[in-house]
Amino acid sequence: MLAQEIKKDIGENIYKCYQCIKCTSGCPTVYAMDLSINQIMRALQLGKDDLALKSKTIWLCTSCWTCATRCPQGIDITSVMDFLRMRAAKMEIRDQQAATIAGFNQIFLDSVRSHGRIFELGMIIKLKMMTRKIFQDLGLGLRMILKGKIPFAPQRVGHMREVRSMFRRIREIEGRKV
Amino acid sequence: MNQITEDFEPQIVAFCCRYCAYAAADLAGSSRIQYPPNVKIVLLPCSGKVDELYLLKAFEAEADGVYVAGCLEGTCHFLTGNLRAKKRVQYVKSLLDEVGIGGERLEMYNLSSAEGQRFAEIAREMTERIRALGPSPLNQRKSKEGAIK
Amino acid sequence: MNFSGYGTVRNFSEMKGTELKESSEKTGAVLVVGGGIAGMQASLDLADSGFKVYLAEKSPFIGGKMTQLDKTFPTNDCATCILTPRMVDVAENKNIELLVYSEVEEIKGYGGNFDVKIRQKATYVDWSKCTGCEECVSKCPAKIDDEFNQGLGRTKAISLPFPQAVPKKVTIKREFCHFFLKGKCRVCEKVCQLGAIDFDDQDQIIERKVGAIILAPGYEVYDAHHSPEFGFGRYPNVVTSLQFERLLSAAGPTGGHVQRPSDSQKPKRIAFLQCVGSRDQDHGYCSSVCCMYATKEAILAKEHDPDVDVDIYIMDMRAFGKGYDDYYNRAVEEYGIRYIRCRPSAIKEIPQSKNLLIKYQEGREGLRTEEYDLAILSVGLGPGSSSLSLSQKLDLQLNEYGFYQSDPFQPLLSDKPGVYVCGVFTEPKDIPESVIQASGCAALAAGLLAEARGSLVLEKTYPPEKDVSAEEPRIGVFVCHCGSNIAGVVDVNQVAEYARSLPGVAYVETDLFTCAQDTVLEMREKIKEHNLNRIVVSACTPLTHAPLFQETMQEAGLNPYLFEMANIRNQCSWVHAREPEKATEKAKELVRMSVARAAHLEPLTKFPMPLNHDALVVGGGISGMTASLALADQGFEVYLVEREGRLGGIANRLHYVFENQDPGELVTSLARKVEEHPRIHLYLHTELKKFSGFVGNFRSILSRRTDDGAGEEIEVEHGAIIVATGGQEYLGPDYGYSRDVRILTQLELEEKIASNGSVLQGIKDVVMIQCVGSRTKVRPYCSRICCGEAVKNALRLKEINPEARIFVLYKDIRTYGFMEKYYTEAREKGVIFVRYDDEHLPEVIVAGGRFGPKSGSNEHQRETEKQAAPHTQDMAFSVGQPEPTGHSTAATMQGRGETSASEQYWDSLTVRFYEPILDEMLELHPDLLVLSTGVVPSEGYEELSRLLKAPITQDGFFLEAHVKLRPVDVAFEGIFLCGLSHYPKYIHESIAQAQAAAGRAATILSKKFLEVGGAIAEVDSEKCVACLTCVRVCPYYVPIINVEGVAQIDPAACQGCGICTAECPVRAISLRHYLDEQIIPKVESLLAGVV
Amino acid sequence: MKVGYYPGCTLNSTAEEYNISARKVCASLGIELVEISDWTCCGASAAHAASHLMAVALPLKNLLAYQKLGPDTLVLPCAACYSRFKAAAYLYPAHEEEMEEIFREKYDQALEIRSLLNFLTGEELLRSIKERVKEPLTYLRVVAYYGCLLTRPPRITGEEQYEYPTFMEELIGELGAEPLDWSYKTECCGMSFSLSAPELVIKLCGDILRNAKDVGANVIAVACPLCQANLDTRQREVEKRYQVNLDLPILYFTQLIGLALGMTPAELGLRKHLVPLRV
Ligand SMILES: Cc1cc2nc3c(=O)[nH]c(=O)nc-3n(C[C@H](O)[C@H](O)[C@H](O)COP(=O)(O)OP(=O)(O)OC[C@H]3O[C@@H](n4cnc5c(N)ncnc54)[C@H](O)[C@@H]3O)c2cc1C
Ligand SMILES: Cc1cc2nc3c(=O)[nH]c(=O)nc-3n(C[C@H](O)[C@H](O)[C@H](O)COP(=O)(O)OP(=O)(O)OC[C@H]3O[C@@H](n4cnc5c(N)ncnc54)[C@H](O)[C@@H]3O)c2cc1C
Ligand code: SF4
Ligand code: SF4
Ligand code: SF4
Ligand code: SF4
Ligand code: SF4
Ligand code: SF4
Ligand code: SF4
Ligand code: SF4
Repeated sequence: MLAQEIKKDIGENIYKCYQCIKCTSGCPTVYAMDLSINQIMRALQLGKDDLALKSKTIWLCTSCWTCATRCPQGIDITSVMDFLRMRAAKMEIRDQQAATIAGFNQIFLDSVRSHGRIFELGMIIKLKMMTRKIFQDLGLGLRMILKGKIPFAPQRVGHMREVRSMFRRIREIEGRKV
Repeated sequence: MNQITEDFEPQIVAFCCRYCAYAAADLAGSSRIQYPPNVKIVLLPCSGKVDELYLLKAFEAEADGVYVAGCLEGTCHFLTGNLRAKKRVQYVKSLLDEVGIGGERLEMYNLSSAEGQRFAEIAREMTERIRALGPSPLNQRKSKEGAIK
Repeated sequence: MNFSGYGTVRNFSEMKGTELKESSEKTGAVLVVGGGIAGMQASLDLADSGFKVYLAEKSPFIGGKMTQLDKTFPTNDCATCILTPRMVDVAENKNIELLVYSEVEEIKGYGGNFDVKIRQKATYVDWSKCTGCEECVSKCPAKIDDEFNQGLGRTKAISLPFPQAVPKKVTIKREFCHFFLKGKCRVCEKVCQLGAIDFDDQDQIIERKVGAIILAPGYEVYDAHHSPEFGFGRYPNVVTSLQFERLLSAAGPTGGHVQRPSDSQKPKRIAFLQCVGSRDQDHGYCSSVCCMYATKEAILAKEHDPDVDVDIYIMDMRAFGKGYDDYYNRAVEEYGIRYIRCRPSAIKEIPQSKNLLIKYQEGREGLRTEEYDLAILSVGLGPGSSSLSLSQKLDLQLNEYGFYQSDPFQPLLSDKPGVYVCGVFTEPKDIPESVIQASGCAALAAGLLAEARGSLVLEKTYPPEKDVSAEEPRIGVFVCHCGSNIAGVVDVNQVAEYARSLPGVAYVETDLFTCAQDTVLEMREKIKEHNLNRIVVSACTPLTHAPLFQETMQEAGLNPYLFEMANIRNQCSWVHAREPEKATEKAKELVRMSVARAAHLEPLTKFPMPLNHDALVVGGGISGMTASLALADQGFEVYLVEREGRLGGIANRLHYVFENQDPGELVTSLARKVEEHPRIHLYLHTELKKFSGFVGNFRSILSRRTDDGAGEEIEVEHGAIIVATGGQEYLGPDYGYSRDVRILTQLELEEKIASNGSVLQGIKDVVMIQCVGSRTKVRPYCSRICCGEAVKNALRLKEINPEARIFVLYKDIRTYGFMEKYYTEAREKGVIFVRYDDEHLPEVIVAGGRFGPKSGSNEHQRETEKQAAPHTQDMAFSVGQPEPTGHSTAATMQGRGETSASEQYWDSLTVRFYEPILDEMLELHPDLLVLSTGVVPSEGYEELSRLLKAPITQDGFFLEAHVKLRPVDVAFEGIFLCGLSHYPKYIHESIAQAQAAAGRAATILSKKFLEVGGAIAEVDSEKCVACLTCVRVCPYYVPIINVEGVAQIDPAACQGCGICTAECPVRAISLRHYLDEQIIPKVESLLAGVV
Repeated sequence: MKVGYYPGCTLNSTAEEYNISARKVCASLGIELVEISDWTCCGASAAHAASHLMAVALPLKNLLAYQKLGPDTLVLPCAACYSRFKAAAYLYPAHEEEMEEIFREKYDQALEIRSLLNFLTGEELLRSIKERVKEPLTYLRVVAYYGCLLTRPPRITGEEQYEYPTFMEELIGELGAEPLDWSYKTECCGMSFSLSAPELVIKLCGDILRNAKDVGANVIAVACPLCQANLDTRQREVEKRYQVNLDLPILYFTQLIGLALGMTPAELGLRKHLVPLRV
């Protein structure tokens, strides 16, 4: 059961949730979610792990910490959302919007892995290719490039070897855990 | 007739229970809420002490208006006194109607001791009402004065 | 007469860790700390039963938080109406020394003998001179925020806290006074004609010796600034519930017009946010009163303006007290108040309109936004600002929340012998609970100090009364200027002149302040000098001032009933300030009326009536035993009557409470003490057969079943009676109870856990259903104990098998007060709570069919329950139910929507219920189904009610005289009640109430004589035709038809309302002091102009 | 005064003007910013959703570099980076062993990590800013927008005023502008969803921008490049969607300080904003 793993992994006890709905009523993006935040908590309490993992909700969370800051039971919901995303990243995501967000995260980390820093233009292009909506934000992108906001070339860090070895070791440790 | 009503200062007797109505009148005082001076209070332990006899005596003695004020319903200091009073007032009202004095010259009010404002309102309301009705038909004194003017 | 109230009596009180020094004499005085409703109650009870009381109150007035409330739930009694007379009683009681504006500085000594030092703060006003005329207040230039009105109004640096404040004296707040700040002003000093201002006033240290200390320092409300997401302090239209009380109050800053602060408009949409500063990670407890007070405030808002819409954002509606669910239901059904099950995250303000936006989600609905004109934060009850320093002075340990949490089996004792605790200081609670605890503390302190009872009380003696009956009226009229309060409007001299012309008036004077100390002294001389036999004071209100003048009369040898007041201030000069001539006319009329009545007044005496000092206690459960011990410890003889052959009642079936104590041990130890107590006469197998008499002198016949089956009758006389007949478990056929061995009640489960918990180790799935037999159409009340019981037992099951999955199906979880901690703990351990409502009741499917709650039947209980019981005895309890074929329970719980029909599980136990959060039906096959059955009254309650003439509620619980302020008294004087017979309650609450009942009974039993007479009703037996009208109408059941066949009114029991006098068709009853011949002349004199 | 400085990726790209103005302002206050030449990305906005270890390791890599460098205070202009650094420092003890395995070195946990805003609004610096104000911004009515990450969660940021911070308003007041009260100072703007879920950002920014307009602001002050980007670049779409006229320039607080200290708009990179500040 995920609830147990959450407790073990990040020390959050989701059973403490008494369904006061404070998290949901303050979440900035809940209106676009399929399950509300408290429903995610309930699903976890009832052992309906798939319901939580397959939800669009976890991807639409902006990690704004509103819920975690205000939960009367002090549950760090934001970290629970992170946890669920980590788990769900390995699964197929059907919802287009959720997939885009998940894809963005991946592209972001890829950028860090290969440049040490992020490369916006590259990311934008990759993201647009992934979602096949190249033209959607073109106007805005153009304006930003004109304003000199988006550089054409990636920044690079001097010692990329260190960065790569860091990523490698992280993968090793995580591999051991599973 | 018109003139009579204009110069007419009705005499009004208010039977007030000690725990709510009288205390509310006191509070109207401490809060300096102004109302016409026509109302004179008779203090009773409970509005339930109001006797039909008192009400009738007051009219007989030429009061132009009378009212009884007790605690809010359900909160009578003596549990049910104000409900008893209400019934009696109702009954005397019908008597007054029958004898032609008019039941509207008699009223029952309920208020809490924190309602100084309400006490003043009631005093105003009753004074206006009786002023509009004119002197009680039993009121020889006032009618005569009116006639002279 | 076995008189035991006074004198030296052996004391049997067993103190916790007794440190009492044996030899020393005890001091017959008690220090009460805190003058809220709790402290006042304790003071009055003690002072009325022979002890000297020092009441130390931090603020300059008594009454505590209740003074700020508008009305009070669940009766909607006006707080001022019920509180003001109490405050006056405290102030007038000769055995209470009021030390306001005072805090405890130091406490030394031990139970029986303490030395206390109290710091009385400087008021900068000589209170012996100040008459509270407020002339200074109107002239003081220093305007400050009005603390009493929660900052919603303004007041002055010198001020009276509020109009009805007791004592009615002004205080200078040094920190705001221009003189103290800048060295200039002294306006008040110039204005005060009594020279009461004293800028050199100093703090005083007052030292007193006391035998016991009662702590009742109350609470502070949560500071809503600490929840900035709600914008309190920034958004003008976000107010706290206490501020809203002031806005509702007719005496508040807006004169009772509900207005929103930003623009003084009437709000049309109001939101309440519950649990602000309660039930969260920083405040792990429930404040217990805010669900109810929000409901009250919502109802009042609706009554002010029926068009207003009120939404209450709430988690659980905690209406667990007597009549509370009824109140809640009315709020929903009659007033249309909407309860939204959501805790909003934040409040946002619309800049232009200053309206407020609240987002919420309910059920499966999406997020919605609602706009309000006014939002009210239901702030929690936190520890008092001085609780900590106070407890440190006594070396007492506060709990994690800052309250003093006492031992549940000794709820009113502190860890320090001789120090007792009550009110919100020990846990958030409402007014009745606070009053109950206070009376209980009084009983315990009286028990400790029994031998010193009466040693320090004052019995004031007056010179012999002059017989004036034969004299013609010689009326003295004292016309008061009240500074300029009266004289500024009314021509006082004209009034005095006029008074001289009235018949019967022998003396008239005018005074600057009639109530000033020296004037009062002179009045005594004037009475003698002019041989006055009636007094009329033409000044302010008799409600506050009559006692002062009446005492003066007594000192001058005049009967205090020969007194009358004309209220020419509150009812004349103050309210007709713009019409001075008319006001003067009216003042004359008022004086004329008073003189007319005074002429007909007659002296009245209260005469002593002997009484019996023994008590009868009916019911030998925890409540009955506790009450008996509390009385016997005070030195009274007690007859304790128990129907069964064994003491302990329902508690014999309880085995543990939250704090791990064993109720069984409690029962055993109480029973032992009862049996060994030389003053307790125990009658087992005995019931009350006949009952007659009046307070102080009751006569009862008990009937005892003897071994030979015959039975005997015993006659006892007693002065008071305590009803402690308890209650029992509801045992209806709901949810298949008695159809399947796996279906138990909580008590049955508790017995099982206690007898052999290990058989439960294999239990995997448990379902508990709450509100079984409670909160239904037939029994609409909440049984109060079952939520806690379920949580308690769930925790035990988790201890036995941490892996067990426990589902609690509930309507509202009502773990109020500190119990919330255990609700949290249960969830932490994985217990899952699922809400249901009347539209979605759980369903149980067993071999015999499908079952829901059986709430339709009309019987009070009985038929079904007793028959249902036997199966519990021969129940072979099997562990590990056969797994139902097909789905495993886990499988059913996991995937979504797998809610297949389940007739196929005929051999299994199935519970089907709706899960509202995910909006789906769930099905479980538990190993155990536990029904949280409620409490119903004991058998025979109706007979007992008839016998005692003690009324009962629709639900069969005995009715108290006044829900708020007389929670253990029965309307019929001399009868008291406690425990489950009053309403379901936990053990600690039963104990406190039992001690309270004993304390209240002691106020009667401890008297040498009952003072009877005065302004009470009297029957003229010549006129009475025995029509029974008075018997029917008296709200206190006083009149009876006696052996002579005429009505008789017991002077000790009559409350003096006069209702019977007005109803009697042949005018056979008269109310002394309000005789027709005293009232009618008053009316006639007004109108006729002459007497 | 010397302090460590971590600009973060965005300050080197989309939020260059924040970097420029921050450096200018610090220089004029006599603060020396010590930056490591090859800092790496802290992973803000994505790493925490992908891997616990990465979320801690990415900032930690930089912290390890700084702890060798000297100044014991590290300031971060970007609220997102600040949040990740704080979180990493907070979570470090729980992951100490793993981190040692990754980096073969220990973090001594002695660094004080502060946001640039918090740093510059400290008592002393605030006073020194006040003293240097040459051109009070009396023409500006400003709402301070903190966003989610500058103060939340308090457990990690250690911030006491996490729901309703006021230190930016204090600064604004000292600069001669009028700080306005409003309801959205810590609301979420949609953060990194600007690219991946722009519809969401438009809605969230819409709420924020409209409330700012309603309380009468003519500028929004920010301390985070993500906030700036969302509120600035999505403003046209918000106007279109809600049929309102906003025209609210989104300025970094450092730009406001710069203006008050007498620097020119061009110096402060104001031209990079899509919604221009018209004076
Ligand atoms: C908004 C609101 C509405 C409420 N409505 C209701 C209602 O409708 N019905 C109901 O039953 N209950 C209601 N309550 C609860 C009710 O107020 C309490 O139950 C009750 O006041 C408790 O009385 P108390 O005497 O224990 O405490 P308090 O009323 O707090 O009195 C304590 C007194 O002790 C004094 N004191 C404190 N410390 C010291 C010290 N060190 N030395 C000397 N004196 C000290 C204080 O000044 C105070 O006068 C409401 C509460 C709130 C907040
Ligand atoms: C189902 C249930 C569960 C409970 N669970 C808890 C819990 O978990 N924790 C907790 O703290 N409290 C609990 N309680 C409450 C607790 O049991 C009581 O508060 C406490 O036992 C005090 O009861 P009592 O003395 O008022 O009444 P009882 O225990 O009912 O005693 C009344 C006594 O009066 C006798 N009697 C009745 N009528 C007459 C008569 N006419 N003449 C003579 N004698 C008579 C009865 O035989 C009985 O002995 C529970 C109560 C019930 C019913
Ligand atoms: S705020 Fe916390 S307790 Fe409330 S529903 Fe959300 S997670 Fe549960
Ligand atoms: S952290 Fe995520 S789930 Fe929580 S309020 Fe913010 S967006 Fe919603
Ligand atoms: S004027 Fe004097 S007597 Fe009157 S209230 Fe003030 S101090 Fe008291
Ligand atoms: S001296 Fe102080 S209290 Fe007196 S009037 Fe002046 S400001 Fe008011
Ligand atoms: S649940 Fe408790 S704390 Fe919350 S509002 Fe109700 S009574 Fe108050
Ligand atoms: S289970 Fe009992 S205590 Fe809980 S709400 Fe129902 S009746 Fe009340
Ligand atoms: S009402 Fe009057 S007549 Fe009737 S019984 Fe009572 S006293 Fe007698
Ligand atoms: S005066 Fe009131 S209390 Fe006394 S007997 Fe008559 S009705 Fe009863």
